[in-house]
Amino acid sequence: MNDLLAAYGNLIDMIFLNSIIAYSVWLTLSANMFSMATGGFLSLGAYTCVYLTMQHGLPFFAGAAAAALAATAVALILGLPLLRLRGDYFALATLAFTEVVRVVALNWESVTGGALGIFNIPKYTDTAVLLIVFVLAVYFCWALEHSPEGRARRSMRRDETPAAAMGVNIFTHKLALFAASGFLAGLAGALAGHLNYFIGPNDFGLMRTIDALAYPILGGVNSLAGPALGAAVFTIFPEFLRFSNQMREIILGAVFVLAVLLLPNGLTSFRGFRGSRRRERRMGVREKGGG
Amino acid sequence: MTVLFQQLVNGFSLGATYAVFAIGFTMIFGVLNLLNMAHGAVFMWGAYIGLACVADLGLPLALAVPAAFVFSGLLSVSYEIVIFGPLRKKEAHRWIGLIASLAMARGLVALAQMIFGTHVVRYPTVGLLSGYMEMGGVRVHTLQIVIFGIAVLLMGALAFMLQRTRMGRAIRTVAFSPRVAELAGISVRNTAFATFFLAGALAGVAGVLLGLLFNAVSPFMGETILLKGLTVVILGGLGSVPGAMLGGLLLGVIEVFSVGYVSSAFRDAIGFGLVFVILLIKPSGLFGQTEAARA
Amino acid sequence: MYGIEQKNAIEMAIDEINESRMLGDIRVVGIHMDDGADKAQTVNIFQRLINQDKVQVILGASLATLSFAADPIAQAAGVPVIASSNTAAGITDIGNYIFRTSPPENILFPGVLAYAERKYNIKKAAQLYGIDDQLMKSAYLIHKEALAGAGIEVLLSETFNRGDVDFSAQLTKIKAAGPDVVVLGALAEESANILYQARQLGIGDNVVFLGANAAISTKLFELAGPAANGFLVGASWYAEYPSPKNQAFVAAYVKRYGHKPDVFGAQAYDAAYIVAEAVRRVGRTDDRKAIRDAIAATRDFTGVIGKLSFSATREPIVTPKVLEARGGSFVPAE
Amino acid sequence: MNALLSGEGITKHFAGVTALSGFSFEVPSGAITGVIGPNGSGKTTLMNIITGLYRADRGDLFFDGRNITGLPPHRIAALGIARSFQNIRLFSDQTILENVLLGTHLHRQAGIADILLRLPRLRREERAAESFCRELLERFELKHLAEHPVGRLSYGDRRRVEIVRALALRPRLLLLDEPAAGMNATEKLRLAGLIRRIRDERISILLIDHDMEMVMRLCDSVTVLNFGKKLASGLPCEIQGNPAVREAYLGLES
Repeated sequence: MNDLLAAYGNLIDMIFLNSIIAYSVWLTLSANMFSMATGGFLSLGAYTCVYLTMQHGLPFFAGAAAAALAATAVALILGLPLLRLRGDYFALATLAFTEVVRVVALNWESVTGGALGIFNIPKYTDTAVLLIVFVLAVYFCWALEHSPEGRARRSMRRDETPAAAMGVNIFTHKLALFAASGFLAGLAGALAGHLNYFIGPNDFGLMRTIDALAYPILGGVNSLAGPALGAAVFTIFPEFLRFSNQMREIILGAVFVLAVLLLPNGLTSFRGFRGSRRRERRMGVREKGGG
Repeated sequence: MTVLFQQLVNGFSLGATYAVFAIGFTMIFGVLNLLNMAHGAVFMWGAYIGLACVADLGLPLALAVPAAFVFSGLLSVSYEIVIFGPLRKKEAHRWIGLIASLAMARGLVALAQMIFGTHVVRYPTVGLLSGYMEMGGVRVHTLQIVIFGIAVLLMGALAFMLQRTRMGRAIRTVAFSPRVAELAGISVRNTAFATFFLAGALAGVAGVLLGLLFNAVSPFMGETILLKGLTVVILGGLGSVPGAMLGGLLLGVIEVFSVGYVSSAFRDAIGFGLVFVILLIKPSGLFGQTEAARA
Repeated sequence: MYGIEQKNAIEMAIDEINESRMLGDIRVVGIHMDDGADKAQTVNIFQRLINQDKVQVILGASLATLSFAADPIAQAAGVPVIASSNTAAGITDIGNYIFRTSPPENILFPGVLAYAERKYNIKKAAQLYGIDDQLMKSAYLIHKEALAGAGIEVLLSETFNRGDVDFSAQLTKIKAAGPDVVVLGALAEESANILYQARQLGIGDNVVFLGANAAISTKLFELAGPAANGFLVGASWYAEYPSPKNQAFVAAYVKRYGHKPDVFGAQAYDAAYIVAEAVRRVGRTDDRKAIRDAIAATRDFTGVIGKLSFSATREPIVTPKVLEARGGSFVPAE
Repeated sequence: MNALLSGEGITKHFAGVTALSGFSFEVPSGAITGVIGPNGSGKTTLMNIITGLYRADRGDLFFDGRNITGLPPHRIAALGIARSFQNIRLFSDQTILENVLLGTHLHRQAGIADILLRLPRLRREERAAESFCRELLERFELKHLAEHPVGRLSYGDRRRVEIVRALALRPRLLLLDEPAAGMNATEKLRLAGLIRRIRDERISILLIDHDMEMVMRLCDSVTVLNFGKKLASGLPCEIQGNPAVREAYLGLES
């Protein structure tokens, strides 16, 4: 049993880490923002935390908090101008942000070590820490979802105009969610930085961002379980296809395309979209009714 | 001065391939409102098919280019059949198409690795094209001129087709509004096929051109150019064909000049930084139409 | 990318070792896992190999970035690791269970530079390297230090990114600066294209190009053609290295796989034999510590790359060779 | 009578087309005011300018004596101006109760701390909002449908749900954009009764429609829009007698 745990320990860690990232992405997707800034926030979080712990001797939790706050601040600054942009332009502008962060990381050698990366990073992130952050992230999203905020967000995802006419401040709302997404991604970055002894600028590029977007989309944006389910499937699946690099990519690509074609609302919609909605509604009503 | 002119030549020949690639990318967006992230994979397959014609079948280049054109066009149409068409029918959110096309691209890259190998390969040298002229220390290769010519020719043909032919009118009507098009008796489905075919065919030829020009064909070439294509369409305005042509040339020159006169280490940051600044100043791209015109 | 040749060479070595019954009744079983050049997946693999498959030795990983993430796991578990394609500085500093048969750039490059200085009159240099590639960035820093040590002025340092195929802007700038020597921190494919485009832009034969160890591949000649002539690199090995052992290796490899091995394949082949030799000396397979000590004690092992010993810091001690690209292959530069 | 909402010289162009040109109007307090005009006369543009979706090129809007020109939609809503949409815009994947609950959004006090720590205030507010909305639904005979998804409702019921949602905002002024569009005679009659009841609850109403009959039956005063300009305004009977209106508008009808 112990051996099994040791053999798959990193896999379990990665499932939790990717799930946290998936909830960060979900916060933006669920408000109709296709943000590709995730890679940039992860990178920012990882470098901030590793820099503070290794070069300034800060304890891990302080470094992680600083990383999360730094990413939040950047999200706020970035969101102010970018959230005015229409859907695809917003997506591409956030992608540009992620790429600029990567280039900066490649050149800012005193902090990031450039392409050489940073090695011999102390391993502070263990399964327990990841589990705690994962649970907190899920709770955060759950609490938001089951509150007036969640109702406002679901409404504006559906149609922004009537939501605004009912008094929902769309811009502030999106900015707050974008900042919250930055916070979670920054925190996840800090955890990733201290997970595998080494980080480099290419760890958090376009590919990482796209995978992160795929988790909640594969799992289902309409459900709170979607992001975690998508992240878990996406993380475990390649382990079964260890035999060949290229076949793995082909099978992964084909399975993903098939999955979204059959279940465009994500894996969590498997039992039929209507059924899950009824269940959610029942949950919501009980929640409100039970004092 | 010599260096400046040499850099301009470098920039234009690089930019021409960007432009041919980006035109299809922006067309699919303009007509069908889709971001097709598998456009880079078509580009890469086009380059390999062209190469296979030349190297394995021994065909002349003049036949390899049309072969790549047709093959890539059909491959691109397969995206519509496999991904975008069914998703449109299911009224799925457009992100799903975006992510699904990325998955498709990854699969196609892996398939190319299996078939063609992971290493970089090259087109055989064509004697006729390997010459160059030198004017005041600036070298312009025959190949660069030919490629620039092909690029301009393709762009001109596309512009003519869009403006003057029935199919072009159909494409422009669907771009204006799919509902209006259906009322006018235009099949959105067939127009989507035509758009994907043209877009893919141009990307495939761009792949051959880039492979010829820079002596390198690899399974990963599509990923690099996709990022460039995204930059180009923002420079030119999403959905604008003339914008993509100008934007492509512009990006080529910007890249070369940022290497030449700023720093090669920040070349990509300058490209993306520019995207950023442009979007902040003009939220629909440098040459983009206003929103009312697109809606 | 470079993993396949290593996998081939290792499998060939294992079959030979088992057939020759070099280890008596002990049979070597190889488990190959593809790391997909992905950090998290490599860590997964290391954990599984160590805890589930309970391997005695790990050969790999394919890229230095992966080793930095995964090797600490093996170090903590006390499983010896021998890398055969990591040339970045600092790999063996991870711990006393980490070895490599691939000589790092700082052992190879000074020899190349010294040769170039002897043969040509070089005073001014330009550097061109892949800024987002750990291996190439590492090579760049070593080249820079060596150039400074030799008192050669570096006029300019230019960079490119992974996936770039157009180097003309950088080369135009370099041409205008007029260096005597251009030092490349680039993989084989990139080096080939740089050489090709440099000649296209009219950078003449009077400018010498020096490259990194990772540029050694038959690909260089396929892509660059005659433009590769005169290109100088440092290596532990080249296919035509005339030792009988190497000639036998290359012949067997060509027979089995249909093409010549690359330098990483050669280094991987030797790594496999070093492990076998260590196990033979220990005489049992259930003691990783003893195997580690036996590997560390390797002195004057005769492999296909020549004589190899491990230093106190577990780096390979080999005779560096300066190679020159000439007529479609690398030949000793003299 | 004091004007609750008034506009002065409102002008709006769209890519060369003039939708509104120097339009002025007044909505008195406590009454039903109608704006009529043929399709394309600028009615919906006016509605969107009042609610902050569009910004007028020229002109000013005053609400309760305060200049509200150019405020964003949520600020307009916060002032007590609620609206319905011409092409009903309910959230079709939610239940009727959930739709109406969104109307209480502005009256929430619970902050992020209440939400994240699930403090009692959050539940108290949620309970209060829910009973308020259920009451509202009961008053408009929709209570039995509270848990139904919007998707299953009849057209007339959807209209009513949208109006109830707007009322949940507790507005002082309710803007109705062609509420009778697509309704049959019975539904129209029922709607007219509903609108009167709302007025009786001291909520002022601005009704925009091209349906002459509906407007004439309900409104206390009427303004006629034609090609973005005011053609006439006055009591319904005055408008009906106005020759210019008859020519421009009624002439088209007959």
